[in-house]
Amino acid sequence: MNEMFQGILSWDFIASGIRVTTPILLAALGALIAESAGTPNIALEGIMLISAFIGVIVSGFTGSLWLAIIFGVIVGTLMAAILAYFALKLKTDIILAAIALNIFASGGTIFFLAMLTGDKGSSASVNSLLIPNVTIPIIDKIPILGDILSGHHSITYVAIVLIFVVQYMMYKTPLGLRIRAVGENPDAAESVGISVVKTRFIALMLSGFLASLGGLFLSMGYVSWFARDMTAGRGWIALAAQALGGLNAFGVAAGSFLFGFTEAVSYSLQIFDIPYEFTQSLPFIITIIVLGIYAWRKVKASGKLNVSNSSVGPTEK
Amino acid sequence: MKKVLIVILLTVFVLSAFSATRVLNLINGTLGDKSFFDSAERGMVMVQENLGLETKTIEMGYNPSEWKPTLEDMSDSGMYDLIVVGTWQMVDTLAEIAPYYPEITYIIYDTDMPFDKGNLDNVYAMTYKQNEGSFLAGALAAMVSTDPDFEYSNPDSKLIGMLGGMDIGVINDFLVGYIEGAQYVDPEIRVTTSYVGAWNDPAKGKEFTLAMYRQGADVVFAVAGETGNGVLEAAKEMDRWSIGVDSDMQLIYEEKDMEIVNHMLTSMLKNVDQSVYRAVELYLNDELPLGTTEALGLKEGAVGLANNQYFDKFLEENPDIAERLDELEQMILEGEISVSSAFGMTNEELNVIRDAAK
Amino acid sequence: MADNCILEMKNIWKIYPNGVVANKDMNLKVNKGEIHALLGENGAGKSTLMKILFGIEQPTKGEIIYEGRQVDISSPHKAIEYGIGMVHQHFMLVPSLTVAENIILGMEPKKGLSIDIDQAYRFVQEQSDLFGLPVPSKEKVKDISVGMKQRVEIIKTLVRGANLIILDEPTAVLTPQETVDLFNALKNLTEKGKTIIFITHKLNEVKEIADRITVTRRGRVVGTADVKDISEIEMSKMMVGRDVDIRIEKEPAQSGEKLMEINDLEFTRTDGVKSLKGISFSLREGEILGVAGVEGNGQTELVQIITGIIPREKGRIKLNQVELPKITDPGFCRDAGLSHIPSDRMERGVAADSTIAENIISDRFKKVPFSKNGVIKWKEVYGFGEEMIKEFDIRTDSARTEIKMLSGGNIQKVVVAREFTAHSKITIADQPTRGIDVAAADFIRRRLVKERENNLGVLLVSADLTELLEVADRIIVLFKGEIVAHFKEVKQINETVLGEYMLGIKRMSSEEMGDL
Amino acid sequence: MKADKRFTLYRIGISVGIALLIGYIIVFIASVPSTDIAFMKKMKEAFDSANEAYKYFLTGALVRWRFTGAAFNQSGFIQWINEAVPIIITGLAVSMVFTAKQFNIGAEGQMFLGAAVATAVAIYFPGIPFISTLLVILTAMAVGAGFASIPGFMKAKLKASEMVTSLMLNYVAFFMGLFIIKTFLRDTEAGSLVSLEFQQQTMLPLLNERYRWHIGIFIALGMTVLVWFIMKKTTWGYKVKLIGDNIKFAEYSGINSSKMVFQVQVAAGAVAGSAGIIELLGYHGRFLWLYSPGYGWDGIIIATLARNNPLFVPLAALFLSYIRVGAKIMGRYTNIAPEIVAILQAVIILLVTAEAFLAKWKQRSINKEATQSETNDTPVQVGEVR
Repeated sequence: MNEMFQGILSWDFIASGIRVTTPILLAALGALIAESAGTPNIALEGIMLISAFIGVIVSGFTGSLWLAIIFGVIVGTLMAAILAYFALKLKTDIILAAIALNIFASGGTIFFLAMLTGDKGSSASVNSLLIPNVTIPIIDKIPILGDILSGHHSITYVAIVLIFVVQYMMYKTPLGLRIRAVGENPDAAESVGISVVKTRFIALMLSGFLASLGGLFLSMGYVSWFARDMTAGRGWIALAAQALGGLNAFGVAAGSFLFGFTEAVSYSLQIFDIPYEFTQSLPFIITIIVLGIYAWRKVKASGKLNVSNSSVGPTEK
Repeated sequence: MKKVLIVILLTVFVLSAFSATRVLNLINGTLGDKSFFDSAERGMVMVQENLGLETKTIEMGYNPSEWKPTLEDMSDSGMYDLIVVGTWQMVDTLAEIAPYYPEITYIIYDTDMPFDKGNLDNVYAMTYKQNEGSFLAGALAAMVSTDPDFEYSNPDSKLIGMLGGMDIGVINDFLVGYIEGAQYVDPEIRVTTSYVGAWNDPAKGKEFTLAMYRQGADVVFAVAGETGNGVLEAAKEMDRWSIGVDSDMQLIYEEKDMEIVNHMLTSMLKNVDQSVYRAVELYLNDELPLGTTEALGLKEGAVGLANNQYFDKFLEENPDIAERLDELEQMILEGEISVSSAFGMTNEELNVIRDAAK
Repeated sequence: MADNCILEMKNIWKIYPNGVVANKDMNLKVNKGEIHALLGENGAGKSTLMKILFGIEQPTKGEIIYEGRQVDISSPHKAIEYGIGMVHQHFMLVPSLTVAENIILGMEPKKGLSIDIDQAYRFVQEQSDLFGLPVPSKEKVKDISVGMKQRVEIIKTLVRGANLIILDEPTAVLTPQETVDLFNALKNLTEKGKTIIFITHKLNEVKEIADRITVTRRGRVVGTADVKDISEIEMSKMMVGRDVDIRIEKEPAQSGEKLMEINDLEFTRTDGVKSLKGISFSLREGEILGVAGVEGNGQTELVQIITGIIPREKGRIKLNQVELPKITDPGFCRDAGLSHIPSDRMERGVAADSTIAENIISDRFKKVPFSKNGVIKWKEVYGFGEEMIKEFDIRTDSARTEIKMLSGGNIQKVVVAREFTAHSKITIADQPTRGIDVAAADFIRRRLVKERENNLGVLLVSADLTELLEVADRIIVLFKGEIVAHFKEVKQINETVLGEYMLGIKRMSSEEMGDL
Repeated sequence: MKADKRFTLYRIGISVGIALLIGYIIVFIASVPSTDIAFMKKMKEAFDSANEAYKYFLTGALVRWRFTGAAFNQSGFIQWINEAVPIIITGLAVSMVFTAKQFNIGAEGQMFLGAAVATAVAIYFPGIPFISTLLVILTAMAVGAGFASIPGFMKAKLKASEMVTSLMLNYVAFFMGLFIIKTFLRDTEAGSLVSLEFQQQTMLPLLNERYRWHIGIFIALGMTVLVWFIMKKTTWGYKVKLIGDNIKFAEYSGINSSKMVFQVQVAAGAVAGSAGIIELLGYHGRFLWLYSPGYGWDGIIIATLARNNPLFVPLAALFLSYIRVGAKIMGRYTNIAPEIVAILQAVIILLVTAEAFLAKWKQRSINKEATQSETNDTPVQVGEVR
């Protein structure tokens, strides 16, 4: 018991929570942008996976960290562009197209991993590089604050900054205004000469860009290799985090942190005799409960009970 | 004379061309775990290089529905004389299929076979006494954990850990040995255990291990296949100790990341590679005891702590630990210590052991 | 004359992916500085033609010559570049954004990376002063009136430098007074050198404002003429292709028992606006009760509450002596003997991917002969569908045709076929003829009158005042959630009188209204 | 319109063709030898081995290629049929919820948990042929239905997005299923986390003992007919279609949409719940999944390919399992990883569902039809287009 609290109360635990949150947060911010444009991106899972894979392979074969990051981001963004192309130009149902891309990512990474390294499980035989952690000079020395604020992965800091950037972009810049307009009334946007297709393309690609950063974090920071299906549902969880936070970047960040810390707690709960199946279900159960409460409050507020008036969640267009 | 020689050579050549033994290795998972399955694959490489046989490895993945059709199809293809499979998960499948192909010899490692049910005269099985090797690993972990001389240890917390891939017999066999070894050295030591529930999720392995380290564990024994790689990462990040499993992970990581190597004490070897190689060699010499299970332990050199340059250096610097380990090993070999096995234990019996170490 | 021509559309064809041919070899010539009315029934192809001009749709064949050069208008963006603007029938505004944000959308003034919002407000102020169209620039669009929304739309096109402005049925949602304002503004714009294309199917408006007209029918251009050279009768002949008997003959109402009683009904919208403030009235057997009012004054809520789509906040409703429960349940209302022609047929009136027959049985599929023991008898269903096609003159080849393949008027006939064969005592008809061709509208109005003659009750909500005056026996007027007028003798009033009450300029006392 | 259906067929055919072509190109590239030989020779070798790989891929499920020649591949054929069984069932379940336009993707969890709980019955209920088998399957269906009622309830009553909740519940179902097996049903003698063996009489009858061809395929086809009947011939199915087509219209017509949303999710959950246990009953004889086998996700692919029509579901499932078995056989005999099939699947889904793919072609033919009838001066409907 005692150790349990030691575990949770230690500052390392907070670091662990932040680490678990980082990829979810990035993908959830991506989900936010895509959702605002009225084109939910449920290919985040696959995009993260592909980027994680590309980062490892490029860094392993070229030895260049920058190339790895650049290629990881480009390929991730490209995946989103493919989704956008099929959904917007070829009129594929965006959810089915995204599911197809997720299938592609899951099987394709294994196929190419086997083709390039001979292994199907992980990239263990590739000497891939890591994106470094950042130590903030002075703050690092301050006892508790230093532990909390300093020493995280570079992408974690990028992710935190991106919360503000995304919020600023969505609510203060022309692009954000256009994305919101396109999401809320595409015809209106079209009528003033804003290309709905182009704006949604941009929004989806931005979401792909953010998710690909999350993917790079997974394979080049969180751990130092690529493993098959290593995203393990984080792209889906990001959607849930977005659903919790609505169209506000701070809300979405709060949703992501809720999820990240619940998961971190579940790791510490291992130590109890609680069966691990329960502790591992915890983050998902909490998400469902929070979603339920959130939806219930919305229902109560609107006072309408017919399904057709549904306005909760990412399937709404 | 010359002619005769040519005829003989030709005959040998032709015969060998037709009878060259082809060996197939079926992995019911994927390669790249750096421990268990990779070890089996190393055995195949040894077979190919040293015995000159043609070999092939197929990764069947983790979905059990694929295993039987694959084994069946490959047996049926008539392309292989010797088929190697592993783990308990293949027992039922093999028992069902082997009788249909008496001309093929099957080797199965890391499990027993139901030979008493008959009809399995073309199967040879090997088990490993991982509990014996783990006993030594546990003893080592306990000694390091309580010794104030080590940079990465905190002698105040008498706590060590083990990360298991799944809550199953083989893994618990490791655990029982590990606990007994640790408590043999220091009865007060406590052992915390986490099961990830997956063989291929190193990221989760890492988080679980970090939680154990946060709790105060100094040494964590990684018994989780590919997932176990997360333990090594966590040790590096938190400046604690880790112990690898199945393969000599220090040698595997020395090119990739010396920091990881430096945070490892050693690896508890389960020499699948050598035992597979040995079995193939016996087969070629017609000495393979088909229809039986051999239990391979410390005595047979199938399990034990890895003696690589890093561990040797460690033992040199800490002669008392080296001495104690030697002593324990001798006691096991001579039967003075009999390590319990998790096989055949009920859940309750197992919990008694686990709880005693909490 | 020729050099005065600003736009020429030549041999335009448009075939939609579902095979519907909307434009067949259409030609249109518009002169600079004129108000050119594009006249035609709904479904005649005039909206499609304008969508092509504005780049929303691409023509299958044909060419467009604008200001003397052949142009390829591939998107609204291109159209705006050429100086073509369009005010759509359904407003193209983003409700949660402010008026200013809606106007500057796509041409945002910037300060660094952000939008310079102060500059935006100043800009909107300047422009609205310039064209004499004041708008509340800081308010959210969802909070402003319909007339105001239209003004915002017009400013939107003007600030983008539009010289040619297309207005798609701009008066459909306006009161007579608002219409007058709009017409003044339009005349003002032509004086400033702008050219206006005005889509409508209302002949009186054409007479009032347009310089020239082009009449369309069934996807073809029938002809172009100067308005002063042509009479309304001639226009309507060109439009419909035959003489239309506009007046509907009917006997005076013989109203009987109360069919529907509404008592003190209240409703508050989610945005906090109280849209029904204690409404009480009743509907009797054998009468058509008309409900007039500018859109957004509570009619939608009234209809949706009576039909069980949204829950009421307070008040009681009795249908055929049955008290309506508080929870929403359209099925209950139907069982109580209520039919409902919804205002937006595509939203609520039909299922587009289902067949005609499937749509017609949606309220009675559980009954004999359409099903037995939970199993649908498709033979009966399609047999009935074919009958309805004949009876209601639905233009199609089979009851297995999917709804989405039909034209608007035919879709409305499907709705009407279902609702009029439900054997209900009460029919709620909410904008039953909106957006359909004259012949179909005429057909539906006559059916409504027939219902009344069968001693049934009809509640007719309509924005088309001519229709109300023609069909209804009594009319009530809704303004801001209250009944402000009640006319028992419809024949004695006209559109202007109604308009004054609809805009809240006048209001009857309860004595004047009498027994509702 | 006739053109509509015709082009749907074309689109499916062309999509499959393009996917196979892309697959071939990838296989070709993967087959280029790295040895230092002349370019043409390299190409020749790659061509040969790619052809060899595709031979196994396209025919492997039916033909056994030996040194001596080709023969019927009985085991491949049976694997093909057996593998289609669970995904036919999940495909039916998904097509039901998709018909109602509900994006419930919880079939995976329903199938897994259903199988885990039904395992208890299969182990402990006395083995009476047929009856106990039926009971086991019904248990799995009940569990699937029960589990589906959670997202169903949350959607119907709380309007919470069924997509997110059903997804989250997949994870919960997975962990709960493993927990049940581990704690209550585990075979402690076993060296892995598996359940005790099922009662012998509870197992599905076999058509072929040697390769375990079980009667699951007939159960799946039976369910197909049943689901088809329910969806196309009953008032309930009509209501489901209506809420999928236009839920506001359904409500307006007097259908209780919340109730229907709930019911269809529960009904689909019941169908999905049986997918896993049927495979266990027919093939494995015990619960042995440590990973969720993904049949629920396959159901989405199949429902999409079948355009939610229950009668097409078995065809789509058989197609999918054919290329999968082919890919696995290819993987065994060549060095091409069978995961390539995932790439093909993705391409097929993307193109089959791409409404505008080949639309120009289709439009041209529609234009032709329309202008022809115009010039012949037969009346043509004039449409208002939304």
